[in-house]
Amino acid sequence: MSAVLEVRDLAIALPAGSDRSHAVSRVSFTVTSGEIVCLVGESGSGKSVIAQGIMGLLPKGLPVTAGTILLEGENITHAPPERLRALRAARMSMVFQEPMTALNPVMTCGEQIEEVLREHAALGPAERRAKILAILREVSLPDPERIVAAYPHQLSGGQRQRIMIAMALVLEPALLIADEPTTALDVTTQAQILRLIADLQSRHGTGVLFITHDFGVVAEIAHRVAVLRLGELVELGTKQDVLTRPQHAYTRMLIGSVPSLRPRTRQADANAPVVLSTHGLGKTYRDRSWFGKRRDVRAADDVTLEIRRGQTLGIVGESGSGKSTVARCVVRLIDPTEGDIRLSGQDIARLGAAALRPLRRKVQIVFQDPYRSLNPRRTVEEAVIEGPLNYGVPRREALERARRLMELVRMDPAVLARYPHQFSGGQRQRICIARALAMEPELLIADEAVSALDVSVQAQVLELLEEIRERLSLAMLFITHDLRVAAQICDQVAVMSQGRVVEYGPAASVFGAPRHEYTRALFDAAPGRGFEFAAA
Amino acid sequence: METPDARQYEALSVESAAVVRRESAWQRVKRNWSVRIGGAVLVVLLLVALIAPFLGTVDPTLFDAASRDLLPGQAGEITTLEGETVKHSFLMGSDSFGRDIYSRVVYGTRVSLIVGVATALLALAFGIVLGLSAGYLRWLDGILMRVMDGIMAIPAILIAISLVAMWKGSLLTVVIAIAIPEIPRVTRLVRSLVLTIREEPYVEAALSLGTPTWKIMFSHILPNTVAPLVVQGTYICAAGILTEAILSFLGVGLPPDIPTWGNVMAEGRAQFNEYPHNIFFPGIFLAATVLAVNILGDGLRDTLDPKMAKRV
Amino acid sequence: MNIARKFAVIAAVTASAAAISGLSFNSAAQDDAKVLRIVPHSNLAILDPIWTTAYMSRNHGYMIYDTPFGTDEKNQIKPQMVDTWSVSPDNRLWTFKLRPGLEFHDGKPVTGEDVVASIARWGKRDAMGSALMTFVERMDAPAPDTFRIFLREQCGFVLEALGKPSSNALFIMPKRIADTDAFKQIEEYIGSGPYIFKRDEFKPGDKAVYLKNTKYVPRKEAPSGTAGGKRVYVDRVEWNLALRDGQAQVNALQKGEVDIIEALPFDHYETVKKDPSLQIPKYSTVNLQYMARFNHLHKPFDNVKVRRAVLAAFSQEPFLRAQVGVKELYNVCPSMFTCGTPYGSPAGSDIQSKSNMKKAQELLKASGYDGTPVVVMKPTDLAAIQKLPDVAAQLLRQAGFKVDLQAMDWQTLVGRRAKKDPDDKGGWDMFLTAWQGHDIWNPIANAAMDTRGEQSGWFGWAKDDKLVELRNQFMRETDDAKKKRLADAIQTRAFEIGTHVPLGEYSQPMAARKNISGFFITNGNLYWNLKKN
Amino acid sequence: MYAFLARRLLATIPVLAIVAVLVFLMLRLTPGDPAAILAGDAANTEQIAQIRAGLGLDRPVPVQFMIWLGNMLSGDLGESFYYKMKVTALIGQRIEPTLSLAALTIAIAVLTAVPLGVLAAWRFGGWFDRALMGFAVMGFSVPVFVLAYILIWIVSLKLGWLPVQGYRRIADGFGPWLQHLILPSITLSVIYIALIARVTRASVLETLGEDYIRTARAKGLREARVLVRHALANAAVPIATIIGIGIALLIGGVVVTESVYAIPGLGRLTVDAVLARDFPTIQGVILLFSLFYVLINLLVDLSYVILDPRIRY
Repeated sequence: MSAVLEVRDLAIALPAGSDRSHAVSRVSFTVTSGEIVCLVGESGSGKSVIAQGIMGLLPKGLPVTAGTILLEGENITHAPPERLRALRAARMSMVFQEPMTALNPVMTCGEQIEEVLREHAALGPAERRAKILAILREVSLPDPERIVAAYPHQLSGGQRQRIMIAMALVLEPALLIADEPTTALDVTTQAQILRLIADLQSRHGTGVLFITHDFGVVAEIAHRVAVLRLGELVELGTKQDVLTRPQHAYTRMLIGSVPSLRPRTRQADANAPVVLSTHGLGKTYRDRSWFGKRRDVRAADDVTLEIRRGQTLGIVGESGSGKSTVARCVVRLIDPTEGDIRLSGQDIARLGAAALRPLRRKVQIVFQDPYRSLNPRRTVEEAVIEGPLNYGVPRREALERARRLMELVRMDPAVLARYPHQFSGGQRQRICIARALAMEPELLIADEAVSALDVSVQAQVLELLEEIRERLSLAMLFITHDLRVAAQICDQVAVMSQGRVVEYGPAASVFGAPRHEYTRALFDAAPGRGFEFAAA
Repeated sequence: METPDARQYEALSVESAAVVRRESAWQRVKRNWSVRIGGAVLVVLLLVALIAPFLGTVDPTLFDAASRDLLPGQAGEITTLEGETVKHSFLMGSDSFGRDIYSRVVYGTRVSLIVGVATALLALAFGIVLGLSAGYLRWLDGILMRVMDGIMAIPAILIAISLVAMWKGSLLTVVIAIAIPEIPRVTRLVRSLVLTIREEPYVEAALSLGTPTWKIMFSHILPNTVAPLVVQGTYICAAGILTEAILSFLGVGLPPDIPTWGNVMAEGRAQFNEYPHNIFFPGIFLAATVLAVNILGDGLRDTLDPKMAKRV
Repeated sequence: MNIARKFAVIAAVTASAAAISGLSFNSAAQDDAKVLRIVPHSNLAILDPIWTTAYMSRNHGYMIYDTPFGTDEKNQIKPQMVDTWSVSPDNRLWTFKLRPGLEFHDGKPVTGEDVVASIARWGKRDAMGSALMTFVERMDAPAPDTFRIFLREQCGFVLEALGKPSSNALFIMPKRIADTDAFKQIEEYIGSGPYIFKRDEFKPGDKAVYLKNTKYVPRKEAPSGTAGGKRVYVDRVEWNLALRDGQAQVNALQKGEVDIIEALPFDHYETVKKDPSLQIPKYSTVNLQYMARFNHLHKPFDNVKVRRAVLAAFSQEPFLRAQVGVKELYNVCPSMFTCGTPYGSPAGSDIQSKSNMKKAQELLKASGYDGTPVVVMKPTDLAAIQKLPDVAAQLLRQAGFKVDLQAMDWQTLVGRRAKKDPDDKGGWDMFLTAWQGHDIWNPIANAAMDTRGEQSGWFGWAKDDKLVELRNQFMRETDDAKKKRLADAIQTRAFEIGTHVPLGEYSQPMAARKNISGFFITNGNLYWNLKKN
Repeated sequence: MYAFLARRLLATIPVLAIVAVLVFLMLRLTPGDPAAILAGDAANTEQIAQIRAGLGLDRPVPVQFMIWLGNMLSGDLGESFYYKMKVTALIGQRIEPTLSLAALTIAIAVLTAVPLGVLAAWRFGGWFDRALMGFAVMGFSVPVFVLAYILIWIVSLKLGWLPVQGYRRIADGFGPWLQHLILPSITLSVIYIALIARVTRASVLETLGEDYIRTARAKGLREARVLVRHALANAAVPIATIIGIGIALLIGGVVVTESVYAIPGLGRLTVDAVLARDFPTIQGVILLFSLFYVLINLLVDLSYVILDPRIRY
């Protein structure tokens, strides 16, 4: 076992004026052939910077200021660009997070792989083609002939990531750097890709540096784990050691924040009044054009759900399953095409704007993207009091309420005068929650409200939501793709697939004994499901 | 095992958010060199326009046939409206009427700035109203945008030439004629901004907060169109100043007795080979002004609306 | 690829490379020495010189048509198509015999009937022609080479009319074309003149092409004005109608891309004079006259005292100096008729010529002028008169008028001056223009002196019965001395009532390459007798 | 695809109809009397009225519009008031110079601007980038006629390399044609070089920040290939768009350039027609330009399909 990659005391500077002087400093680790080393850290920890540093792809503003990088014993820290170029793809390759954007959309997949061969190998066209088809088969892509001629947008996310992997491995490099390669994928696809990487790695003896923020993935794939915090390596060890016996407080905190897949048990009052129910709810998008074929897309179909006061209904599903469509229908941001939505008994599915207005107050929503949920031109105060003012609450009272709410979401009321750009994602999400609560709603919808947050922040926001639900006896509709999150917060769970609810029931029974095949597949795919993390 | 305090780390992540924390737009604008240079030149020009009578100028319409075609710096005489003949030094020479080019250029600053700014304001005002209507009232959208397509399809300069040629050439008509072809462009910009912004989660949030449509338009959507519109406004302003000069050059601009740079150049072009200063001086002022406005616009774009670079 | 073809390709490449580099500059021009390239003073749009008075159409007419009589450089009427003629003792029957060898471009001979039809059509359009027609009883053509005019009473200007050199000159067309309604434009351009119009090469706004009429038989006399022999020494004349920017015209002339600029902008006079490869040929003895015209229908110029104040304010020198600038090209002329022609005289002109601004201010104060703004129309696209309105505005202001100087292109001005509406409804008070000497050199031709009020043939609609009467007498008079006295009286009266303001005379320089010779006094723009070496 | 084409072609009809109505109204509801202009200097009021009747201008505006519309639908743009020629024939005479000028200008502009823009993006922030962007802003700021005079003065008069004015038909030989056209085209192309270079730079700059560029570099590709095959190819759609807009805007520049260089093209025709109130000609030319604009837009839209395989109609 030789060291494919050796990083010693690496330091990479940040541009002047940043909040810290170095993106990473004093980072040392090795990757030996046939080994998967996971580099774990939250956003801003510098893990991607390390990957780029190794590849020699750092932007100008981020120079390597100290340390050495050895690739198969060769010092490439300050190697000339030509040398680095020759090594890339041939000896070290990289796979990126977003397979859609990482592939050139205007070139066929075949061309993009061929480019690597043209650049680094002296092969004839026929040989190149044979090699391309071979690698496509190796990454288990069906019908390689067709794939070669296909453009990236004609493939699914998983297929695209396979193309990326094929491209990275076609020259059998010694080192593969995978930078969050599964983050953008659905959980079932993620499982397949992880398996593929592990397979190929063991078959070819490649050394893999795997970058991720997801401890489930770490548990799934890593041999060794390195934990980064604000550019510094705080812990390095085997998977078992780090995940079950974390030494550093930060690691402990992170691992403690990973929600458990085991559903929390809480006695739900089956007789609490129903706040919202949908019956046969459906939404069909109609693509109309003058001459083109008419295409109907059924985003939601026959969705029947109910939420009781003080309880949380989770809708779980992969992207495109229709879960957000349901949420948006319930808030009436879009108009359902069929079925009804009963809010405290009244059907609001087809109410006109005027009739709907008084009822809007009762249902509030928190969106996924904390950066786009607040109007950048309005202060926090204006955002929080806007709703109450709309419903005739006097300004002074609304302000008073806003201050109380800021405390409720654990923020200093003094920040009310500030603008959204002065806050972090977690803080913004708190503000959004306060804004929703200012309406004194009966139902709070969280549409992937914690998905964009780092795991530690996610844990806090989840905790906050739970606390608020309890204190205010709110009904909550919680939309998420993350089974772990759902397990922690939901009383009832609805699993959606292709617009339909395939399984619906109390969280304990859905998680404990999934009946539907799809649900089972989903659970099987959850990374690190068999792994017991150190308890928080 | 001790329980790590999560809150302590929330504080940490606030700090790291500072990496991406943006300064306020105004701070960024103020620090931008393009804005500083462009703005400074414009301030100087504005001053020149305001204090034109005190800059050693004479009435720019006055002429004296005895002082025809003087070279820059030559002295000559000029007859006032009262019939007095006074000595005058022609800093930038005189034209073939015997008018003082320096005075005409300095006074021309007024007209050019007014034309540029008025054109931009007019185009923006109409564009905003029409664009908001098209973006928000779907029933109006189709017909309105078809009309806009129609106007866009007519070459702008031909609209301007036709309108000015057929109406009496005055400041108002010139401004209107230059502004009309710009309106569809602003309308399209506003409409596309509205269509984008209305999909933003914060607009949806406002909707679920029960905010009435008009209020959403004015307090959520409109303020977020300001940055691109300001940038667009500067480009219209620059284009307006240039178009005015071109109209004057083609002989369908402001009345030639109104001193504008375009008029001075249009009259001077007949003698370009012999007396290039007739075109040179107003040309420098025109190019400098348009340049300053463009640079200002680029600076604003870079700071306020970086995505706009592609739209030009 | 065989050798020949290869060679051809190489040759073509070399040739085009050479052409691009500018070495073989005139390689494309066919037989340059036989082509005369002229930049006319304006655009040629209307090809019917009877239908319009536009000088461009007249010049076009002289290229392809011939006239029964011509006016020579001394302003004498001389026969052109006519060989001999006779007048009956009572001066009422005029008999003309055409000279032999006249032939239209379509090969048909010119007959008396063609002439009669042409006179009839011309008589419906031309000012002098229609004046003549009021005398004509009938016309006929008793023989193919003869035509006769029967008058009701004797008429003093039969030959002057038939030999009228300027718009509308009497161009002779084939009868079938001359029979076209006088108010519709003709659609065939067949004349018997020295050039043949190349219709398929005519591109309005681009170029007009004329080929030498090889069958044309010129008169024996030397060319003089529109009279004399029209000999052609080039194969082809091209009018460049696209080149309208003054500087560009001079550039093109200096580079030899054109041979003649018909109307050299005054600004470039000195440049051309200094250039050894260029010349400024003398082609005219009769100058042009600038004129300011009042609108007599509305305030303030419906008041004769106000008009006289303007006469006093408008001394000619400022106008000439500003507009022309070149001393040798202009002269002050206190006459409403062209100075240097028979009726040119200072009679009655003191109000303008011996006046000054102070006098004007006093006259205006005394006139009861109430401050009504004077709308002065200024054309922006005619270099030859563009500066006059600015001078007028400045002088009017100095005299105490309020002035509204309105700029527009000449075409708009032409449209607007036909309006009789008051100022606030799109009317006007004053415009300024230029006339070729021959068009104003006597009281009949001078349209500004037609004072029949709204029936007048020209814009401004001056009304004065006494002047109408004097003019009628002049028309009937045949005695030259009496005519002269009547002309003086007419001018005196015109100054008294302020029909218009003459603003002095200038000569419009023409510029040509040195290698063009054969210029003669034409008092217009005529392109025969020219040689290119 | 064909459905798209058919739909787009159909969609041009209302646009052209709107143009037709707008132009017609603009002309008829403004002062200026073509009859008076035609009548010449010495015509009196009655004669002008007669001419007006002859042109059909005495009829109510809606009637005039219907007549014109009817004729237009049968392919007849009417007869020029001023030149007494079919407008279609008139346009036919003038279209070659304008198309030549436009084509050469665009060719020069694209061939210069795109490489410059790519280089500037590649060297973002460097001296070349700054110089090019400086030039680009200058290009926007100098009026085309000033540039024309300066170029004529230097290139034609002082150096004597090229003719100062005029146009030669391409049928008279390619050499003379190019010789007469090159200076006007360069004059006119400056602003488009500025425009296209800016957009190319901005688009390439944006694509250079994309993930697939990182991928391409991680693949060890040469910089030239990264720039052309990956960055430029992906920036092609906005560049094509701006070239399309540029062609449409070109018309305005053509008017001025044709005036200065005495090129008998459609631009000059329009200015002359406007000045002469030659309504049929103005209407005809503007309709033609609008049609041209619409077709260019259509072509640009179609080019997207070639430039970006994700776009399907």
